[in-house]
Order: sequence, then C-alpha cells, then structure tokens
Amino acid sequence: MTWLVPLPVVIPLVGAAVTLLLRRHPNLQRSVSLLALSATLAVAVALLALTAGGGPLVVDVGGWAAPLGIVLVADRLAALMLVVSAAVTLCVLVYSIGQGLADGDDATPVSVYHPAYLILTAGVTNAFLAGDLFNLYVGFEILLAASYVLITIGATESRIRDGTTYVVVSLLSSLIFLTAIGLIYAATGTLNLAQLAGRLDALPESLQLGLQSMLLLAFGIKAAVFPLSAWLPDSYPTAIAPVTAVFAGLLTKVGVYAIIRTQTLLFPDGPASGIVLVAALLTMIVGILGAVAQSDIKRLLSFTLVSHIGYMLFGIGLATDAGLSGAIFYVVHHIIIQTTLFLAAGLIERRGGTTTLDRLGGLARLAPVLGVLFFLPALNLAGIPPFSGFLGKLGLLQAGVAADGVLAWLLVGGSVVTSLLTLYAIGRVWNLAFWRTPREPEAAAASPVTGRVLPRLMVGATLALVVLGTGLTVVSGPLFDVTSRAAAELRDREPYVRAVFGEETP
Amino acid sequence: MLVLLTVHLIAAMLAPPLVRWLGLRAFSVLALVPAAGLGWALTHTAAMREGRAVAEVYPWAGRLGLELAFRMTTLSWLMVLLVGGVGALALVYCGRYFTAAEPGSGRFAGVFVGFAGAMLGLIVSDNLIVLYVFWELTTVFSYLLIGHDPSSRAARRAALQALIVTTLGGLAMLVGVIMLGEHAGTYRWSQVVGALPDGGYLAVAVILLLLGALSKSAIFPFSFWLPAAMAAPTPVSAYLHAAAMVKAGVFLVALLGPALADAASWRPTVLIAGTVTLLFGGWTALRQHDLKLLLAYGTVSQLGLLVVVLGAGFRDAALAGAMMLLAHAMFKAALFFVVGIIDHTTGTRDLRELSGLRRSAPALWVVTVLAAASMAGVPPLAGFVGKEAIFEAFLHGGRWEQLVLAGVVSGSALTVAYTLRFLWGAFSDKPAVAPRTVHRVSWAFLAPAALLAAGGLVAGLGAAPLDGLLAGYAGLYSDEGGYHLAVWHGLTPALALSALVLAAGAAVFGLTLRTRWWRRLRLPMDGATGYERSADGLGRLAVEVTGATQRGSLPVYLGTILLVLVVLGGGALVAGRPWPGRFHLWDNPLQLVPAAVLVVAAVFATRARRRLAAVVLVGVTGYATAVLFVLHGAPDLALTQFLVETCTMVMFVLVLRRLPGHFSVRPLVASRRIRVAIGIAVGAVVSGLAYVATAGRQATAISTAFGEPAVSYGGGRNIVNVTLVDIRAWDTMGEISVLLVAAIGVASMVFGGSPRLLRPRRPPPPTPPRGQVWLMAGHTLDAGLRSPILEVVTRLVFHTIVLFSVYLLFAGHNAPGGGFAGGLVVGLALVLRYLAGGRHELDAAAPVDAGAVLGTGLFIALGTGLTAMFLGGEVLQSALLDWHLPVLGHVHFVTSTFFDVGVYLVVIGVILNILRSLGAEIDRHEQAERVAAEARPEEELV
Amino acid sequence: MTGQTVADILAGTCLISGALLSLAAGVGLLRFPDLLSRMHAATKPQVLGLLLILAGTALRLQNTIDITTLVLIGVFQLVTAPVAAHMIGRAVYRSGQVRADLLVVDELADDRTNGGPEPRHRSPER
Amino acid sequence: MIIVGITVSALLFAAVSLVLVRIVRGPTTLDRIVAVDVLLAIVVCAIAAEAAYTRDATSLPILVVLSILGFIGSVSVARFSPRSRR
Amino acid sequence: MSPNLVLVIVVGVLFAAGVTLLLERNLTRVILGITLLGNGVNLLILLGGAYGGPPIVGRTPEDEMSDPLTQAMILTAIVITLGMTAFLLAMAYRSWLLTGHDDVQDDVEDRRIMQRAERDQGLEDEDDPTTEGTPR
Amino acid sequence: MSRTAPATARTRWRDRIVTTAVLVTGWMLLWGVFSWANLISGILVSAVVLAVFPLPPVTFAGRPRPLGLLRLAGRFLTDLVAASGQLAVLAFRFGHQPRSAIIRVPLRVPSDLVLTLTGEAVSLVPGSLIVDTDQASTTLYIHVIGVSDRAAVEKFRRSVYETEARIVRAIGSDAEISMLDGRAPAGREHHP
Ligand code: NA
Ligand code: NA
Repeated sequence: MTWLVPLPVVIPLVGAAVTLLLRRHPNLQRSVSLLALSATLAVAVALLALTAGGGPLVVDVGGWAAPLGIVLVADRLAALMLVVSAAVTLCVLVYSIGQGLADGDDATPVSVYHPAYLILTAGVTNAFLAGDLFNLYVGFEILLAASYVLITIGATESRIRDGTTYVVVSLLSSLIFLTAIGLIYAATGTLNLAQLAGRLDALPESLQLGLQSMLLLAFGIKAAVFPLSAWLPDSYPTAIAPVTAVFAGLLTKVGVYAIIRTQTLLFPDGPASGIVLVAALLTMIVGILGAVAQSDIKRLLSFTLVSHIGYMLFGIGLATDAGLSGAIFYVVHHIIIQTTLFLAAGLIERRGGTTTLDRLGGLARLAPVLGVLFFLPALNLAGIPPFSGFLGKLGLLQAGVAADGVLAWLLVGGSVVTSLLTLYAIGRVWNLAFWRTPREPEAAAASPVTGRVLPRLMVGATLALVVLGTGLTVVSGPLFDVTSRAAAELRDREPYVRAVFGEETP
Repeated sequence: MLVLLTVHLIAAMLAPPLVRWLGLRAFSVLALVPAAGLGWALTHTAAMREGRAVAEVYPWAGRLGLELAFRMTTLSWLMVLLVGGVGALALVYCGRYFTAAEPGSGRFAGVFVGFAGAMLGLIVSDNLIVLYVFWELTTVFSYLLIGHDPSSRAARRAALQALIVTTLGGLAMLVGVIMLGEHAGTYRWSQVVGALPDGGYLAVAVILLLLGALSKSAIFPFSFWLPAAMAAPTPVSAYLHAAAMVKAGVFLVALLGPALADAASWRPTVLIAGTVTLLFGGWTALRQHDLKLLLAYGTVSQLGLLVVVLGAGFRDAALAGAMMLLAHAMFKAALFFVVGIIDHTTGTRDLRELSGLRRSAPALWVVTVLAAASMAGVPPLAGFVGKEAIFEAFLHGGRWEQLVLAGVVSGSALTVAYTLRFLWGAFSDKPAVAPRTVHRVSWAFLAPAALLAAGGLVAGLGAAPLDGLLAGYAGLYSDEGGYHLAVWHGLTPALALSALVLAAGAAVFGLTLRTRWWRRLRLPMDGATGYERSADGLGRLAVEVTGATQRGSLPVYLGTILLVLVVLGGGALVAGRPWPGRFHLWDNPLQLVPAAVLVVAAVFATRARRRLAAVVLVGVTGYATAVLFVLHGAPDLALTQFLVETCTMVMFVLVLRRLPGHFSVRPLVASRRIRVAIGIAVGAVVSGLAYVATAGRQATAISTAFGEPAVSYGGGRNIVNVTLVDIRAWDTMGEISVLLVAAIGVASMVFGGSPRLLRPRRPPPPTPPRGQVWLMAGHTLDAGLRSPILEVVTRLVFHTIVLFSVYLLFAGHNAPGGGFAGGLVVGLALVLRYLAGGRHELDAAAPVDAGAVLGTGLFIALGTGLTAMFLGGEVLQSALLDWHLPVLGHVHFVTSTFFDVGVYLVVIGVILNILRSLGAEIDRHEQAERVAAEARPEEELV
Repeated sequence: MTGQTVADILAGTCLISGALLSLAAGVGLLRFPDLLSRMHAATKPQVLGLLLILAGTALRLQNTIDITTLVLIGVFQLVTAPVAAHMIGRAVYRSGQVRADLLVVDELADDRTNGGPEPRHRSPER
Repeated sequence: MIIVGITVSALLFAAVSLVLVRIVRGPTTLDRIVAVDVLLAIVVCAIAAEAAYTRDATSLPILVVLSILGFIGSVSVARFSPRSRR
Repeated sequence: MSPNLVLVIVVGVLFAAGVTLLLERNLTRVILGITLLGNGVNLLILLGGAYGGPPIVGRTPEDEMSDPLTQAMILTAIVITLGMTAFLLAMAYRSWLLTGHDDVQDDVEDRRIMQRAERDQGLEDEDDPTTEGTPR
Repeated sequence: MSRTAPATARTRWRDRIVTTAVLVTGWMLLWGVFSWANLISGILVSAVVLAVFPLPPVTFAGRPRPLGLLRLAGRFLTDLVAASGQLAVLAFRFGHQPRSAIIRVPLRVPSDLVLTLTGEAVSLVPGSLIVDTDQASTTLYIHVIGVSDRAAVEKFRRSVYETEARIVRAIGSDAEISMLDGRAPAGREHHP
C-alpha cells in the first residue's frame, strides 16, 4: 500500500492545476477543491490505519533507492499529522466557500484562492512526509509561498503592511533553513534523514550543536518560539478569517513537527534540550502575558497561539516518551482548537462588525449559536477538563512531574500559570464580547460585512471543528495510544531507519 | 453511577427546549434528575451501614491513568444525598422564583442541571483526575450561573473572579494530584492511599491539594469570591454556595484527611486557614445590611468551621464534621431560599428597609426561625448536635486543639450573633421603617425551605441512627475516638460551651445594635483587595513585557532572530575550538577575480542611495556568483543564474520605474552602525560554521554514486539535470509549485481590487497600419517609446530565441540546459516582445490565460509522476525508450523529458504572469493616472 | 612547428588581443568624459574583442559541434549588442546626459526643436 | 598556453576592476548599465577564454544565452529610464 | 573535506552585506538584502560539495566531477528566490500604490501597548461602565 | 519590402519556407551535427514554434548577393579593426578629451530593414552609435566620437551612406539598389 504515500501531496497539486484551468467556472473550482481535500483526508486516514498496524511506510520516489533519491516516509507521527491537517484544511475550505470567497475579482488574470490554498495543503503534507532534509525545505517553501499569497489576498493596506512582516521574516527563516542544510550537507554529504541520523552522530559535539541550533532557529521562527515569535501576532490577524485560521492552526505546527522530527531523529541526545526547555518557558509566559495585554480578539488569540507553542516545546524538551507523546497530542489538539477559534473569531467579526473588545458586546444574546461555537473551543484552549486541551496539558504535566528536574518543575509551574492566564484572557473576551451590553446595539447592522444571519456553511464548518475538537476527548484513549507509540517510535529511531534502508543500515 | 451522570448530561442538554416547551413547569420535571441521585443513594443506605463501597470502572485514556472510576463510600453517600436533595428542591424553587418572562431561563436550567451532574461526578469519582475534571466543570458551570444576568457589570466581574480564583486553586490541586499519582503509578484514590510518598515531596503535594480545596470553599485568603458571587440568582446561591460547590473543597478535605492529615503541611494549613475564616466570616457577616450578603459571609464562616473540623485529623472531629456538613447544607439552603422569597415578594433584601414581615408572613417566619436556630446551634436541631460533637472532640485534644477550640467557640458565638441579626433584620418591626406587606407566599414557593428546615429538626432528633451511618466515614481514622452523636449527652462541658456560645452571641448582637465603633474594625488587607491588586499587577506586567518584546518593528524582529543566530552559532563555534586546520586558499586562482568583484559590489550595494544603483550592484554580485559557478564546474547553475539575473533585473526595472529614484529615508548613523555590526557578526558566524562544517566532513557524498545510474537508470549524462528531473524530481515538482504560486501572488498583488484603480473599459487597440509591420501590436505603443531598430531585431530574433529554448529543453539531459533554463529563455523572449511592442504586444504574443499555461505545465509534470504509478512504478519513475527507426537511426528517449516539459511550461507561465502583472498592468495603472491627471490639469504631476 | 602549435599560437594571439581590447574598454569607460563617449568604449569587448576570443576558442576546440555554437554566439552578439547600445544611447540623449560642449554639431537637437525631419512618402515596392 | 592563460586573466581582471569602478561611481543609472553591459561582455570573453584554455566546451550554452539575451536587461532599463519618452 | 577559504570569505561578506540591507526599513533594500543572502547561501551550499569539472558523464571523469547534488539544490534555490523576488517586488509596488512609499511601517497596536508601558499604565479596563450600553 | 503588396499564397509560402529554413539552420548549428533526425526534428520544432508564436509575415523582397555580402563583410571587418584600434589609442591617451558630434543621416532607401541593418553596422563599429531614429523619414541620428571638425562630420556622413549602399547591394532588391544612385536623400538637407 505504499502507493498511497505520495498521494496527500499529489492530489492537492492536481487539484491546484485543475482549478487553475477552471478559472471561469467557480462552481466547478469549488467542487474540485472539496474533492481534492476530501480525497486527501481519506488517504490520510488510510495511512494512519496502515501505520498504526505496521511500521512506517516508505516510498523511494522515482524508484531511486535511499539514500540516492528522495524518500517519503509515513510513520505514525506523519500519518497522524496528515489526518489532522487534512481534516482542518477541509473544514476551513468549506468555511471559506461559505464566506463567499469566490475568486470574484474578474480583473485578476489567474485564479488565486483555490490554487494557492491547495498548494498550501500540498506543502504541509509534503513537509510531514519528507524523509529528506532538502525535501523538507521544499515542502516548507511550498507552504510558505502559498501562505504569502493567501495572507495578502485582497492586498489592502493593512494586509500589505502586516503581510510584509510575515513574508520577510519567513524568508529569513527559509534562508536560515537553507543555510543549515548547506552546512549539514557539507559536514555529512547526505540529505537523507535516516542516513543523517547515523552520520551526524559521528560529528564532533560542538559541530552537532551548531547544526542543530541552525535548524532549531529556522523551525523556531516558523513555530513562533520566543524570542523568534514577535512577527506572528503582527501578521496573522489581518488576513481573512479562514486564512488566519488555517495559518494559526496548522502552519506553526509544521514548524513544531519539524522540530520534533529533527530533534528525535537527528539530534536525540544533543545538549540543546535545555535550550528548548528555557525557550518553552519563555514562550509560554511572554506569549500569554501578550494575550492578556491585547484588546482585540484575533490578536489575543494570536498571542495564545504563541504561548501554547511553549507547551509543545515543553514536551519536546523533556525528551522522554511521555513528554513527546504529550507534545504530539497537544499539537493535534492545538491545530484543531486554534483553527476553530479563529473561525469563530471570523464569525464574530461578521456578526459584530469588529473583533475589537471595546466595541463588541451582547453576542451571547444576539447570536447564541456563535456563543457556543466560541465558548467550547475557548474553554478547550484554556485547558478546562474534560476537553482535549486539558488532556494534552495533563500528559505534559505528568511527563514534567515524572522527569523531576529543575527546569521540568519550572515548566510545570509555567504551564499552570499559562493555563490560568489563558482562562483569564478568554474569560475577558467572553465577558466583554458576549456578556456585556453593547454600547451601540445597532452598530453591528451598520457595517457592510456584517449580517444578522451567519452563512450556514461558515457556521457548519465551525461547528464541525467544534465537534471534532470536543470529540478528541472521547477518542483520547486511542489517540494517546497512537501518540505514545509514535513517541516511542521516534525515540527509538531504529524503526524509521530500518524502514528507509531495509535491513542493512549504511 | 455513569448512568446517573449521563442522565444529568442529557437532561442538561434537553433543558433549554424543555423550558421553551413547558415553561416554568419544566423546572419541576428537571428536579426529578437530582432527585434520582438522591433516590439512588438512598437505595445504597444499607451498603453504607455495612461499610461497603459501591464502585464502577470504565476505560478512558489509560495512558494518562485516566479511567472513569467511581466509588461511593460513606462520605460520598452523604454528599450525594445533599447534592441531590438540595438540588431537586432548588429546581422546584426555581420554578416559582423565576417569572415566565425571565430571559435565558432555559439556558439557566441546563447549566443548573449540568452543574448538579458535575457535582455528583466530583463526589463519586475515585480517580483523582476524573475528580479534577468534575471539579473544574463545577467551576465553569458556576461561572455561567453567576453571570446569569450578564448585563450587570458586577455579575460579570464576580463570575470571572470566581472562575479565576477557583481555577487557580484547581490547577495547584491538579499538580498535587499528579505528584501523588505519578509517585503511586495510579490515580485511583483508593489505591493511591496505599502508595503515598513522604517527606518534602508529600508536604508540597499536600499544600497544592489544599490550595485547591481551600480556594473552592472560599477559605481565607480566597474568601472574597463567594460574597461577590452573590450576584447570582438566589436559587443558585442556595445551591452552589450553600450545598454544593463550596462544599467541594470541604469534601476534598474530608476525603483526603484520613490519608494525608499526618503530612507535615496538612494541619497547620487547614487549622489556621479554617479558624481565621471562621472568625473573619462571622465578624464580617455582622456588618452586612444585605440579607444575602449576610448569609454569604455566614457561609464563609461556616465553611471555615467545616474545614477545621474535617481537616483536624482525628476520628471524633471527623464524625462531628460529617454531622455539621449535613446540618449546614440544610439550614443554609433553607435560609437562602427564604431570602429569595423575601427579595421576590418585597423587592428588597436590605434589612434597613424590611419591617413587619413577621406578621404579614407568619409561615415564613416559622420556617426561618427553625432553620436559623439550627444554624445558631439551638437544641435539639441538627446544628446543635454538630456543634456539640465539635466541642466535645476538641475538648479532649492537645494544646493545638485547645487553641482551635477557643477559635471555634468564638466563631460559634459570632454565628449566633449574625443569626440574630438575620432574624431581627428580616422580620422585626422597625419603628422608622414602613412595614412591608407580603402578599401570599405560595406553599410551593415556601415548601423547599420548609422541608429543609424540618430536615434540620429530623436530623437533630435522629442523631443516633445517623451516628451509625456517619461513623463509617469517621472510622477511616485509626485513632481511638469513641464519640457518638446524640441530642442529649447529659450535662457535659460541651453543653456548657453551647450555652456559653448562645449567651455570648446574644450579647454580641445586642452590642452591635447599640454601638457603632466595631464597624471600623476590618482586616488591613482582605483577599478582594489582593485579587484586585494582582489583576492590576498582572495588567502592568503584561503591558510591560509585551511592550518590551513586541516592538512592532520588522527590523527589530529580524535583528532579534539574527542575534539569536549569532549567539547560538557563535556559541557552538566557540565550544568547538580549536578549529580544524586543514583548508586551501582556492580551488582555482581564477576564483579570486569574481570573488573580488562580488565583495566590492556587495559592500557598495549596502551603501547605494539610488534604488537602481543598488539593484545594479546586487545584480553584479549575481553575475559574479554565476562566474564562480562556471569555475566550480557548475555550468547548469551558471546558465540558470544568468537567466535569473536578467529576469530579476527586468522585474526590478518594471517596478522601480514607478518608485522614486532615491531611497526615501537616509538611515541614521547610529542605527546603521548597529545594522552593520549585526551583519558582520552574522557573516562571521556563518563563515565560521561553513568552515567548520566543511572541514568536519569525513563521509563521502551520496552524489558520488549518481554517475552510473544517471546514465543507466536516468537515461542522461548531465547528472545535474538527471538529478532535477529524475533523482530528485519530487523536489522539482515542489519547486515549480512554489514558482507557480508566487506568480499567482504577483497577479493577486498587482491586480487586487482597489477603488482608485477601478478599471475603465479596455479601449480597443488602434488598428494596425497597412503594410509591413514587424510586430503584432507595436503600433499601439506610444510613438515616443517605439524604436524601429528594436522592433525589427525583436522580430528577427524572437523565433530563434524560442527555438533555442527548445534546444535547451531537449539537450539538457546530456548538456547544460533543461526545462528551467528553457522556460526562462522563452520568458525572456516574451519580455523582449513586451519591451519592443508594449502590453498589447505581450497579449498578442501569448494570447492565452497565464493560469492555463501554469495549470497545464503542473498537470503534465504531475501526470508524468502519476502515469508511472499507474504503470506499476514508483511515483515519478522514468522509463528509457530506445528505438531504431528508418532514416532517423537510433532514437533515445527518456520519459522524464515529459516532466521537464511540464517544468518548461510552468516557468513560461510564471514569467508571462509576472510580465502581465508587473509590466502590462502597471502600464495600465500609469496610463490611468496620466488620463486622470490630464483631466485635472491644475494638478502637477511630478 | 606542428599544426597544433600554430593553432595554439594563433589562438593565444587572438585571446590576448581580445583581452587587451577589454582592458581598453575598461579604461575608456573610466576615462571618457561623458556617457555617450563611454558607450563607444563599451563597444569594443562587445564586438571585436569577443570575435577575437571566439576565434581563439574555435582554434583551440577544433571540432564542428563546438564551432557551430561559437558561430551562433558571434552572430547573436552582433545582432543584439547594437540594439542595447541604441536604446541606452537614446535614453542618454533624451535624459539630457550629453555634454553639449564636447559636440561639434548636434543635428538631432536641431531637428527636435524644428519638429523633426519631414516624413517621406515611401513608394510601394513590387 | 599557461602564459596566455595568465596574461588573459590579468588583463580581464584589470578590465573588470575598471568597469567595477564605473559601476560603483555611476553617477547615473545609465552609466552603470553601460558598465554592466561591458562587464557582461567581459564575462563572455572570460568564459570563452576559459573554454579555450581547458578545451572544454561545456559552458558554451551559457555564452549563447548571454549573447542572445544579455541585452534585455539594458534594454529594459533604457526603455523605462525616466524621461526617455520623447 | 578541506574548505576553500576564498569561498568561505565570500559567503561571509554576502551574509554581512545581505543582513545589513535586510535590517533596513525600505522594502526595496530588504529585497536586495534577501537577494544577496540568497547568493550567499547558494555559494555556501556550493562550498559544501566537491570541486571539479562539470558533472556530465563522458566529459569529466567521475572522480573529478563537482558535486551534482549541491548543484541541484542550488538550482532549486535560485528558482525559488526568483519567485520570491517577484512576489516581494509586487508587494513593494502595491505598498507604494496604496501608501506612496515602500517603507515597512511599525505595527499600530504594538505601538499602543508600548506607549502604555512607557507611561507605566496597566491594561485598559474595557469593562468600564462608561463603555457599556444600557441594559435591556 | 512592400507595405501594400497583397500577400499571395505563393509569397506566403515563400516567406514561411525562408523563415523555417533560417530556424532549421539555427537548430542544426545548435546541435552542431548534421543528421536526418536533427533535420526532421528541426523542421518539426520550427513549425511548432512558428505556429505557437505567430508574427506578421516579413516579406523579404530582395535576394542575397554573395559578392555584395562578401564586400560588406570584408569592409565591416576592416572598419571594425581600425576603429577599435583608434578608440583604444584614444582611451589610453591621457589628458585628451575627445570631441564628438551627433549627425543626422537620412537614408536613401525607405526601409526599416535597411535602417536597422545600417544602424547595426554603424553601431558595431566602435566610435559611432545610434542615438535616435526617425522611422517616417528613415533617418539615423548617430553619435560619433573623435570628430574634431565639420569636415570630419561630412566624412562620416559619407561613410554611412557607403555602408547603406553596401548593405542594399548585398541583400536588397533591384528597386532598392536603383534608389541608391542619383537620388538625393529626402528630407531637409543638413544645415550649413
Ligand atoms: Na553545438
Ligand atoms: Na559602435
């Protein structure tokens, strides 16, 4: 069944090609996009089922056996990430279709949204499947290039300003990544991750540290790790809601995924885990303090996004099975929840005309459904049990307590404080936007983008994600089984390497 | 128990529609749900009497030690009775308390039932994490209940405050739970007790657990949230703040006490915090004018008492505590109901405005007196039995217990005093106040309170049978206490203390009526101020930290990232000394020439003040790089680099033609120095890393094995090209996606809608002149821009250039070239057409949708990959086809050429799209502006 | 002297001459007083210098496959270099970067002030 | 042939240096563009000379590219140079 | 493998110059900085591969070939940089079109918070009764 | 080089064949090897290129004359060498500021192709370059360096006419050649 492995990349790309050709048929375009992402989801689910049973699935692209060619590897982690990302991108696509985000500007001589969105998806899936360092870079480039287009869609003044920050910072991170690849190739003569695992071990420790820190830096920017994170709250909130949502949910996690992959496979015993833990703590605390200081929902959510990246780093930095498992679970949870919240924020903007707290009010009464769509994921984000945010945090706290180091204890404390402040921040949002009586009750009706009735597709897509996020609680048992086995597989390294090279390891 | 919980959940979700359907009657229906809990517990009375636990276990997330493990023992049984009973009564009461027009009553009912379910779950959980789950759920539901009327600012703030404070404690408790669980290897309390840690670890865990318990039960210093939460509707107060939620903390103390009371940190925490709360709450209650607040502070005080007693850590105290727990739930809920009735019928709860109620509502008066007497500890009511047991238990303790006893006695006296204040305030005739008349307090409205008040009497009189049940809990302590609950123990010291308490309380009440000085006695800083200060401090901290880290400036962000690079990379370099000594100056001395050019151009590029000058200098570095490629044996790179450099130059020119010639801002010297310093540091670190990494290479590169298979398997001699279209075709596929999407982005950016640029109808291009024309639309270009020489040469070389691109495409497999280079060459040919003939010429040269070219190209490239899969190979696998044909001889073909054709088309589409956007569309903008400027001649165009 | 040596000597001469012309171009580019003059200096390596070097290369490579390519390079260069020079020269003149004091005559300036030369009716051919 | 190689390299290096001075100095964009054109011509000479020296024709396609497309950059600058409109 | 010092230095200079430009406010300069950095990275990758003749079978003996894999990587990088440059230039143009300049501006919301920090203020109290409408 | 001649099917075919032949020649030169495969593929590729990118037909009225071509090439090369030498000397003559002139040369043959080719030939020779053209009057404006006086100006103008003549005699039609003799260039005469 290895033929399934390339499909999560190929299908969206085919979709992109077709939607480019269908510029004049918006309805068909939408169908193609939906079809492509649904198919991707189906393939991802199949891959997860296959990898959960057996070992990693490996494809030598073009028949060029490793290490000569590029390998695509679907192990448990990759398959899990594929499923989640496919589900989320599909929901967001539905939402954006609901938003009436057709490629309406007839003047633009090419279609923009659908191809860019599908290519973004392909980039994400490629990054998850890459078994080759340079191909990982290419995956990143695909998703980044598409993200540049999506974040500036509409090209308004603020989107250009904020988009510039995003684009330039991302370009710098790409350059750093490429530099790291150049250095790693210079030192090892290979790009194959499985082979690198062996060859990097042979290098002097300081050189390993240098290479590792360059990779960490590149991925840390994308994952928005403090102090590399300040660009994120300045850039994400301005984009259109579905774009912000999918970026916030997914793109940062690709960075986290890359950190997990390289930390475990390439530098398992490196001295950098201390750095990771310190960064985790700072990211949590500085991020959540930023959220507390905000007075706009989207910006506030962006800061919580940064802050909660700290949780994932916490688990990665612990470098134990439990920690890694918790981190992976948290990644899954956070992709879904953060996306949901930004979609809900989009609905808030549509209903209330703004996302600025001091101009919103009374939404709980005006739009009770919206209230539910925001409240549940918000509680989930704040780690209120029994939601997945709590379960992820629980896994991490258990791992931290079990690790029993000074940094680990500090992080346990930091996690708790972050959780509380997250609750405080979203509690403020709820109090102001949903409970307080609005200052100008009819202001909402005045704005052109707002409507008394929220488009059904948008609500439906958000609801689907809310259900998905809540459903994580129900399936948390099996899910934690998967993440634990994925973590064990990662930490072992052996299954991955063996899957790529067969029995004889080069 | 899972069934019960599920019933609660379903009922909670059905409540809103039910209320919409049945109106207020729905509340009575819903009351059946908590009542079912009560009934269910009662069926297990026998088991409790026999000391058997009722247990159920369901799996959840085993990896986390999470399982739905439920276990009902005596303590939980008692709590289930209280929660179920009071819950059912509160719901019945709600049906009268609310009016049909009350907004959100459906939601309220749902949340209320949900809360009852959460409370039930909390009580019966054996798994500590599941307990925490329900614990937090009660917090959230109480948040929603307190904020039931969100238009009140006080309610909103109180709700948030309660949420934050109890969650703070809850999180601490969670960490404590995890500490115990990780140590024990299980989270089932019934098993954890057998595997407790010791020493400092245990002490810390206990403190954390108690933080949770104390904050939940509004114990000092967390007391402040409870009175503030009185913003909630009264049934809520009666339920949450008398019977249920606040009892969760007490429950936890009672649950953990038997196992943890001997931990070093347990008793000091519990006894001190409890006693302080008891006194503080009682004292503050005396000062209240609002009946509800009076009761709230009374509750705080009583909770302090319960914590002290249940946390004291020995059998008799535990027994007394259990009795007190029962008594308190009944009398306090009853009194809250009473307040609600008063509020509802008179419209006020201010005891300064209430007068004459005793006469106008005699039934209410009787019920109130009965409940209040229990609270004050008047025999033979349940409160009295509890108090007696407490006094008795502590009378026989050591010095600590004696001290606590003093506190308890004082606190009980205060209780008596505020009880009297309550009765006096609500019911007495006050000369200065007009008497309030109460119309018809319906029996149904009063019934819940009456039932509970009567319950106090029943429990008091039935103390002896209760003793048999509650002893099951007290027996968890292994000490030798032998006290039994009873209404009458004879003339004991405890009885004397009870009498003393009643007398002292009456005296204090009398004193407070007459004097005012005592009102000035307050705690120097209470928790509420602490909370406000913490919130303000948090705000300040958040603003300071955010202001310091979130500068909003792109250069600062980039600089930070680069500094991290310098620190991490530099650190690794420093750690790696001494550096390897083997290096060579150059591979080829000729490298010095382009290297020198490159260095000079790069340095001057940073200093250029004209845009195009900088562009040219950067372009020179590109050319120099290309030459370095040539010298390094990389002709494909050089070829592509030259083409890309030319394309880049054209793109810059197309954009910069519209921008001012000079850079707008002259950078400040200081900031320039910083930039240069960071630049040099980054350059040094990267150089260093490059040096060390290269010198560190031991292994042979994998690419040394490319040669033979490139020919035999990839079918080409140019290994770089085979790498691109075959070995690493997957990368190339990604790369063309990048290009494609970037081109889309360029169009999106330039064509993006903007009112200023609303396009006029495209004027038809002028008809071409008859006779010899060189280009399709050269005549449409402004005469001043045309050049016959350029047009003629373009006409003559255009096809040749395209032909050359095809050559590169096909020759690429064996010589420098390939799809990229070929596509770029066609792109530049189109550039030439555009330069010579303007935008209409571009349209004429490529009268196709750029998107179609892009899509087709991508499709072909992907199609190659998929076809290979359908034919049973791996994705993007290529096949070698060799034919012998007449005339042509040997024909050798590799299917990866198709892939390269896809690349070729995508690159053409990209350049075409860029040219349409940065060239043609910007032309149009320019033209539109010129037309607009001509329309308004007074405006000077610069 | 073998044919090979003769070819090498010839090639060497061509190469060195071409390089010399390039140097002269560099000097002219730096020294000539105004832009149009400097442009004349630029022409040398673009035309004769290149042709010489291509000839030298041809003498060294000595096989058809490569020599045909060299011929193409030469032809392309001869066709395209003047176009660039013309376009730049035109831009230079129009942007006024001409030192009038160094001009003996400027008949273009005359025509521009007089409205350009008369258009001429071109007789149809054939 | 070594002497030829060294001489040619030295001459071209000197030429490139002078051209570079013009590129840096300007003063106008057109000055720089003219200089870049010369630079490209010198690059073509250099690559051809290198091919001659090593007797390796691999880099000839580069020269084809430069000879047939190298002028497009300058033409675009000239075409959009300010006030080049008559 | 022994590093080539000339290339090492060139890489360093390109990074230094590129970063200097990248840290400017002006988008055109930023783009140029990225171009310089791109060249620098490409040369860095080149440095990490073997030096030799063109990797074309038949023209160069296999053990004298330069590393084809680094070249494939660089080629990919060159082309990606081309796409990015085009996009950034379009952005610069758009910025100019909308604002009249291509300087990257600071974030307004961040500035607001920084000003509050400078004035030692805490959070704004959005739940201020004055900002509230009249209840139903 | 007609502008009005109706494009008959025959001339269209002729034009196409000429163009294709030129392209196929280029193709063969690129590959550097004559083979049937190259010839056939060249024809195919040329046909595709011409079909995908149509351009207005160029009606080439003249015919190549070997002798004229040879004369043109020879003279061009000598001019090239001489001028390059002169200019090199000029470059190295320190302390000397060469003077120059911008000269109007209205060509006698009213054809864009002749204009272009003459312009190219003039440009290729160091020391002269086209600063502007006037298409309507087929006029070249040439900047010439190293002219110190009027006489030199006139000498140069004559040399341009000679170049024009050589080009027309190499590739022009009989009608065009006839225009070279006796007919004074149209347009205003140069100023005294
Ligand atoms: Na050839
Ligand atoms: Na010339």
